[in-house]
Amino acid sequence: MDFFTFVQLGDASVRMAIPLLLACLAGLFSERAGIFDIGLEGKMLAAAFLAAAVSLVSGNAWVGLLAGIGISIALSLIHGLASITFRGNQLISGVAINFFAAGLTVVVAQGWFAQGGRTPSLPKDARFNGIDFPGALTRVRDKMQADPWAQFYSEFISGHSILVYLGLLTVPLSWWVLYRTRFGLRLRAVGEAPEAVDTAGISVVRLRYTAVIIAGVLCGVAGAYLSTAVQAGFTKDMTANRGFIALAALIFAKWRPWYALGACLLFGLFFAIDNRFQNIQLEVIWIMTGLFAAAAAMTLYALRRERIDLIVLGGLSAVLVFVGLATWIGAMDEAIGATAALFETVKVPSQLIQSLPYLFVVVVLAGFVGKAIPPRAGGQPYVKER
Amino acid sequence: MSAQTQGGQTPAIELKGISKAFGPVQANKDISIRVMPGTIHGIIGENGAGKSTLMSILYGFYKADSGEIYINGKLTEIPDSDAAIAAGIGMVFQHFKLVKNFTVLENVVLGAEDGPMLRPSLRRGRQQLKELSEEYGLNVDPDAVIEDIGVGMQQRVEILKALYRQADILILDEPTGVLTPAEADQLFRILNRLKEEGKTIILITHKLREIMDITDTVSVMRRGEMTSTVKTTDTNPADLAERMVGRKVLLRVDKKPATPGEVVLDVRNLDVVDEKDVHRVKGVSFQVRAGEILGIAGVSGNGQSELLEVLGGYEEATGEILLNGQPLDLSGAKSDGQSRRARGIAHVPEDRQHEGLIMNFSAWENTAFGYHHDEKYQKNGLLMDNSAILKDAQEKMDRFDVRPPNPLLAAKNFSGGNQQKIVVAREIERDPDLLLVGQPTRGVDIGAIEFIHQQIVALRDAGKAILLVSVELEEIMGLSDRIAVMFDGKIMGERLPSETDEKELGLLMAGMTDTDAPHSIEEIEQNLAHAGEAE
Amino acid sequence: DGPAIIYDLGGKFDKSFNESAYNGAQRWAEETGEEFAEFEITSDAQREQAIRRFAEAGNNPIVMAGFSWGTPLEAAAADYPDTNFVIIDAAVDAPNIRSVVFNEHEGSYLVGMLAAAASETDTVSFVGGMDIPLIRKFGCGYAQGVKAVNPDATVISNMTGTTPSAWNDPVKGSELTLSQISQGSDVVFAAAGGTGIGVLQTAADEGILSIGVDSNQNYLHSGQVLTSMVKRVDNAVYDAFAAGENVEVGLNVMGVENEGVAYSLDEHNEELITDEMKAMVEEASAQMASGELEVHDYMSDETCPAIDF
Amino acid sequence: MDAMPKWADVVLVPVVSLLLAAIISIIVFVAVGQDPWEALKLMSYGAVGTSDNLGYTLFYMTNFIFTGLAVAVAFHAALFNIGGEGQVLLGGLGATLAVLFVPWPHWTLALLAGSVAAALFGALWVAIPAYLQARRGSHIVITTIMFNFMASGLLIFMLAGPLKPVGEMQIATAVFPETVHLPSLHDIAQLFGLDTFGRSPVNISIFLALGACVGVWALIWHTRLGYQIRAFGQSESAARYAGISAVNITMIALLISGALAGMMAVNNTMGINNPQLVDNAAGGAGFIGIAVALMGRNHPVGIVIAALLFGALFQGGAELSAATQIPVQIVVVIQALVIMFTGALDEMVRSPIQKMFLRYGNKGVGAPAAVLPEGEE
Ligand SMILES: Nc1ncnc2c1ncn2[C@@H]1O[C@H](COP(=O)(O)OP(=O)(O)OP(=O)(O)O)[C@@H](O)[C@H]1O
Ligand SMILES: Nc1ncnc2c1ncn2[C@@H]1O[C@H](COP(=O)(O)OP(=O)(O)OP(=O)(O)O)[C@@H](O)[C@H]1O
Ligand SMILES: [Mg+2]
Ligand SMILES: [Mg+2]
Repeated sequence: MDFFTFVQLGDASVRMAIPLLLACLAGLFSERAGIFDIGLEGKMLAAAFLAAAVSLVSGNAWVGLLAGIGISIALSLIHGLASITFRGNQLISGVAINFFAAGLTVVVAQGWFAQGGRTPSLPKDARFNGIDFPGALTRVRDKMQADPWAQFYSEFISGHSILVYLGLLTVPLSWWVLYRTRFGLRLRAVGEAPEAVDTAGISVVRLRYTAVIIAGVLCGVAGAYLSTAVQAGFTKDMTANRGFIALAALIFAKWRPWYALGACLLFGLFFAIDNRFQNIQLEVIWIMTGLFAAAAAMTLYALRRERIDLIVLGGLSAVLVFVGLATWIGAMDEAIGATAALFETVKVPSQLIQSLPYLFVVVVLAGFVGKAIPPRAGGQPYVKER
Repeated sequence: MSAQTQGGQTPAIELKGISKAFGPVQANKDISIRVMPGTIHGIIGENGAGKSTLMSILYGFYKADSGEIYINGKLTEIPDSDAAIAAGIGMVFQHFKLVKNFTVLENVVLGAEDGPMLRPSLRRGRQQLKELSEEYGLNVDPDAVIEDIGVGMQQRVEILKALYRQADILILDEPTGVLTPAEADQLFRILNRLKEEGKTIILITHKLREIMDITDTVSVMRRGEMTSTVKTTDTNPADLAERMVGRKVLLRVDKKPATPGEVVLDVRNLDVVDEKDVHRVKGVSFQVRAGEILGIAGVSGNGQSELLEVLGGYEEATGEILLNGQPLDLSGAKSDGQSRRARGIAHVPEDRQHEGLIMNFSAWENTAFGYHHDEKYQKNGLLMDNSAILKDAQEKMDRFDVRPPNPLLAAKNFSGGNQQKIVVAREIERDPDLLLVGQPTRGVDIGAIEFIHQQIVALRDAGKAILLVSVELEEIMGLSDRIAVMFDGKIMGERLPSETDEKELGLLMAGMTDTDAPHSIEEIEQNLAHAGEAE
Repeated sequence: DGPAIIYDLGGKFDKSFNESAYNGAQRWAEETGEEFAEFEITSDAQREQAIRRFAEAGNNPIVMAGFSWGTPLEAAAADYPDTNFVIIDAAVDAPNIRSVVFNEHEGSYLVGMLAAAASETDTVSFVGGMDIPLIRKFGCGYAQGVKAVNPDATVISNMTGTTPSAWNDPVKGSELTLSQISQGSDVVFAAAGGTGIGVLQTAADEGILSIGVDSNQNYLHSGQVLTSMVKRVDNAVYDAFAAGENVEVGLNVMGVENEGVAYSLDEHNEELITDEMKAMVEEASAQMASGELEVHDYMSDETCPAIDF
Repeated sequence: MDAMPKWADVVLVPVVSLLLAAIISIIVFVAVGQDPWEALKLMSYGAVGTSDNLGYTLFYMTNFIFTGLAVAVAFHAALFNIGGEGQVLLGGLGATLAVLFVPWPHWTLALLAGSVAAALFGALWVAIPAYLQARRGSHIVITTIMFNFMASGLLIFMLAGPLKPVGEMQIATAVFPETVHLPSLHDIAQLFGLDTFGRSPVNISIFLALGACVGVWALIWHTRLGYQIRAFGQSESAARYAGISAVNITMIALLISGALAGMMAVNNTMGINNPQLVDNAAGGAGFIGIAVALMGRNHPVGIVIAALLFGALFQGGAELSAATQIPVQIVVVIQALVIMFTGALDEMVRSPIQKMFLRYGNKGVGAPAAVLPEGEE
């Protein structure tokens, strides 16, 4: 891979990371205040739809953005009503919001535009377009010829939509709010010990609603970004589980803003790879080495634990070994002889590449990247009278 | 604010006709009380009498259903804690309200910040905290994180929080429950200082001696009502106890001398290290014989709970435990509560609500809890015999006088004492070789205490071995045939109840071994403080 | 009653052949002033139900667009011998079914030739929608056409995905195009439904040529779309509707010879297609019609001589 | 706080919640310009109007019973298995492998083999999330959602690759051999001289579903395992005291849950008119299972009722979308409302009802006579 490919990949990673980042920070504010929010996905989706629809109708992407934020806040308030006021199960409320958004966006889009549950394509003016910095090259073919610095400047720095730059700014802003303001102190406290906040004379309910609304705003921007900056219009289920990946990134980031940036960029990279590299070819021997090494590592880990670990991880290892061997045997069709087959290149199934972010989420959650301790009062309604 | 209260004319606090119900439970009934400024006012009452509820109402944590609050003679609405703080009230709750992963400074400043920016608030907070600490001798490190400091220290933080908010009225709900005697003494010195400064203090406690020592007036609550208020100088402990319970109290267990038999439980060199790598139990050895009750005394948090958990099969340990001469597995991997029960160990856990019972299960299901593998509860090899369990439950509940004797009722619908009876019935009726009992009468009323004690003694008389863990010295003294004292994970010594007294046990609980030379008061206090912090 | 059309998953506004089918039906309705029944399914379980629903309601003929209808149609059609069915993109052998299939490989071959002729970098590319044999058939024909003109040319091929959402992912289409451009491609053929919108847009932005698909998409970026590989699903539907209840049954192959597939030439791309290029493809078309030139159909054996997928 | 008789909790509260969901649904209908009364008529015709339509309703009900039971079993252990969708897909893969290549001589054998394989694959697919939950505390909700995605990737890899007949376009397996087709209720009814259910795919596996209900009922309330699952679900600390292994119960409850979800695939692959495995074989049933379990209060009887309701909704919704411009996603909206009101806003409904009972209702704490030994939640 040459330098320019790297730059392109980085560029795409940033673009793909922004919705994750915004959603992740939304989750951060919410969870830091003690409200789990698996409805990030639904809020983004609803915002994506309304932002696209309103941009289209008004012809102004900013108006669309406001509409997206509005609907996202509305859903946040429903979540707040269920989990703060009525002390319901926060997971279930989040699931309901996800379904609600998934269904309603299509129903309303159909009723409004009659195009099978999507909005018509947005014209250029109704979108957030890339901003070209002074002196930046805009065409790939020009950039390819340019020197590395110009490539970096033109591709990586310049050319994103305003929402990307704003999105990146929310990271230091969130950090500042959390750690340098009174509100941040109280927010962090209410997710850890709401009773301490309550007895200090601060309203837990108001604080939590505020957090949930902030989450709504951020999800709103994330959704609008997807439909009016990344894509030109809304399509059914277009958030593609970014809300859940954002939650995993949040855990990976240990509920901290700067870490969240790193985690989201990493996931953005996965998306970029999936988008860009269709035909990843690998030599059989590398595939086998990778799979066998993973199997061996898991088995070794399991051997030192209990029987259950051995059963599950051993079984998984067996599957990996089987896949490795199957690849090898499959390659023998092409090559003559077992040894030659080892050096045959095979295409990594695109489904596997697409599954990488999800696979990585599981690995992250498995805690192989460090133990993450969630806010202590997270997920539990604050009940002072039983 | 306390300026115009000369002559004790205007009470600092006056409550009129406060009532509060939690669903069907009437926690406070038409309560009225006056507290004069610059005094310490004690409140006593049995568990569940409504003391905490009343104070929480005064502090705006709960809202009263009816009634009025006057502060310094002025009718004051206290809808939330913010209003209470504004009215100059500070409260130290029975269960601390601190953010565990915040520093002391952050906890103190929380809710009393100067402005929207944090740093100026913290700067001023640090300054003020230093002054307050010096003024009252409340030594705390402002940058220490709460979860790293002991309970005594945490309580100081709570008091500092109130003082930082310039409280003139300070409410303390059972502040000494978690303190060692030395820490309690220090607390009382501080309270006296505050009183001298003209602050008004309300102190809730179960310890009559504390009431006698420090308060000026005392109120007694019973079953949600305020039964009487008297000057402390006009009363005595016996009188107070009678007012509290409503009848003469004579708490003594009736039992014959023990006739110990074979060694049933033999613990040798037991060590427990918990998940946080804290060494909880350090090389403990002891024996319990058939037909004998061994009581383990100690300030809570000195390894007794862990000891019970290891014996109950759900904590790992190293060392050796023999039951009837056969070793128990201590690795945790091959042992659990099930295998312990199979070996004839029954266990009345310390926390009935979270361990002993499933609150949402009905009583009959709870009577099989832990014993659901028992042969008599199975049918056809595959299914549980629910009707057999139900029948069994009914019998147990009748025998143990559980009220109401309805096995279909969910456990959560029984009062604390009756819940405990269900647990005790289940464990004792199993006819175990060894009964582990943790805090059998915590939060249980006097009638039930008597009954439970009788049952434990009856089991002993039937020739079973009993290991009793309790933080109530009275209970230990009254029930045990032998007493071992734990401190900091070690057994400091063993005594016969007839040959010792509370004073000697108290010294052992503070870490004085048998061989130690006579001690200075300071040394004892230091050790006691340490015992408290081990929690 | 009148004719009916059932669309495949993805719906009638998929910017791909469902939409093309809808356009054909719509054109018929406008011209005749008559009405037709239609239905968009949303799950596979609904297929047979939908067919039966219309058959029982007396609609005739019943047209369905998409290869997935093969199995359910085969099962249902026998129960309604008096109803005629039309299936597009699949061949079902039954006395009351008309099967319309297209020689997409032939049309793709033609646009491949044009791509090779227009390319300056000797590198051209293909963006497929969902990775199914049908799309590979497009790609394989395209690659053969390219190689026929310039045996040394490189053909880059990417598929958008393996689920139906691949038909509607313009962003990914755009990303893939960018990546192909950085590998040197200067003509890109999008056979990807709605995804193709992103491909054509990016190609226009980046100043390379693109090739549209299904309907004539030359107008989308006038002067920057080299041509379109038109596949007249709309005609197939229109013809079936026009024939009415007595629609002819049996297999109907739509190829270059009967203008079922073709390359498009209009005012938007006339400057891009030189006379030489035009002569070249006309000759190839004639050879195909006469059987002289045989383009390999990927679906016949799932292999392609010109490119590896 | 048991001021409320049991029947109010089990029947009244869900019914009121459902009414609220219905009211909001009506508002949604009005908002998208649909006469709700008309919609209701269309939907009820679609759901039960003809015996054919009823057959479809029952077919969907069969699916939802399986996924509803799957969610419920996990709920009893306080675990939220949101991965039914993926487990169904894997179950489909299992059933397919078991019947596509083996020439079973009779459908009974195929049903047996298919069910076992489907259950096994469904269980295996949840094994890793279960293991991670049990041993590493990884949140089951997020891991199972991720596994849904990977399941779909894996299935498409199989369907577009190894399992796809050469030259076929559809992302699907070949149609299963004739001998493994499950008899439809239509076929069975014909044996008794009845002509019902038309060509609807409702088939013998509806009895498998009902059998599973009985099985789950017995498991949860009449076996040691069920007792332990419920105890663990109610109180982890108490379970620890009683020697109930958190790891084992978490694993076992989730494996059972996954197996039940996987078994749904029997209905959806072997039971349909052209038995084969297609790419979106789950069709959202995994998610509907959540609503079914919540509404059915995690009890098999409630689940059957809720599954019937959702089956009718699903089938009626299809009819609605065929007759109007309303997309079937309206069903997802209604489903979301049901989840919201019966699951998360439970307290909103319960506490006023509870207050009412406190004020006017029976004074005693609980009405023992109405409580049966097995029925508790
Ligand atoms: N939040 C609550 N919800 C419901 N009931 C409560 C609540 N708090 C207290 N109660 C009930 O109110 C009654 C009074 O409780 P309270 O805590 O005031 O007693 P207390 O006198 O402080 O007892 P203790 O000495 O054990 O602290 C008890 O019956 C208790 O169960
Ligand atoms: N939080 C609560 N929720 C529901 N009911 C409660 C609650 N607290 C107490 N009760 C009920 O109120 C009644 C009185 O409870 P309380 O704890 O005051 O009993 P008690 O008089 O202290 O008896 P005991 O000494 O046996 O604990 C009991 O029937 C109990 O079930
Ligand atoms: Mg209290
Ligand atoms: Mg009590």
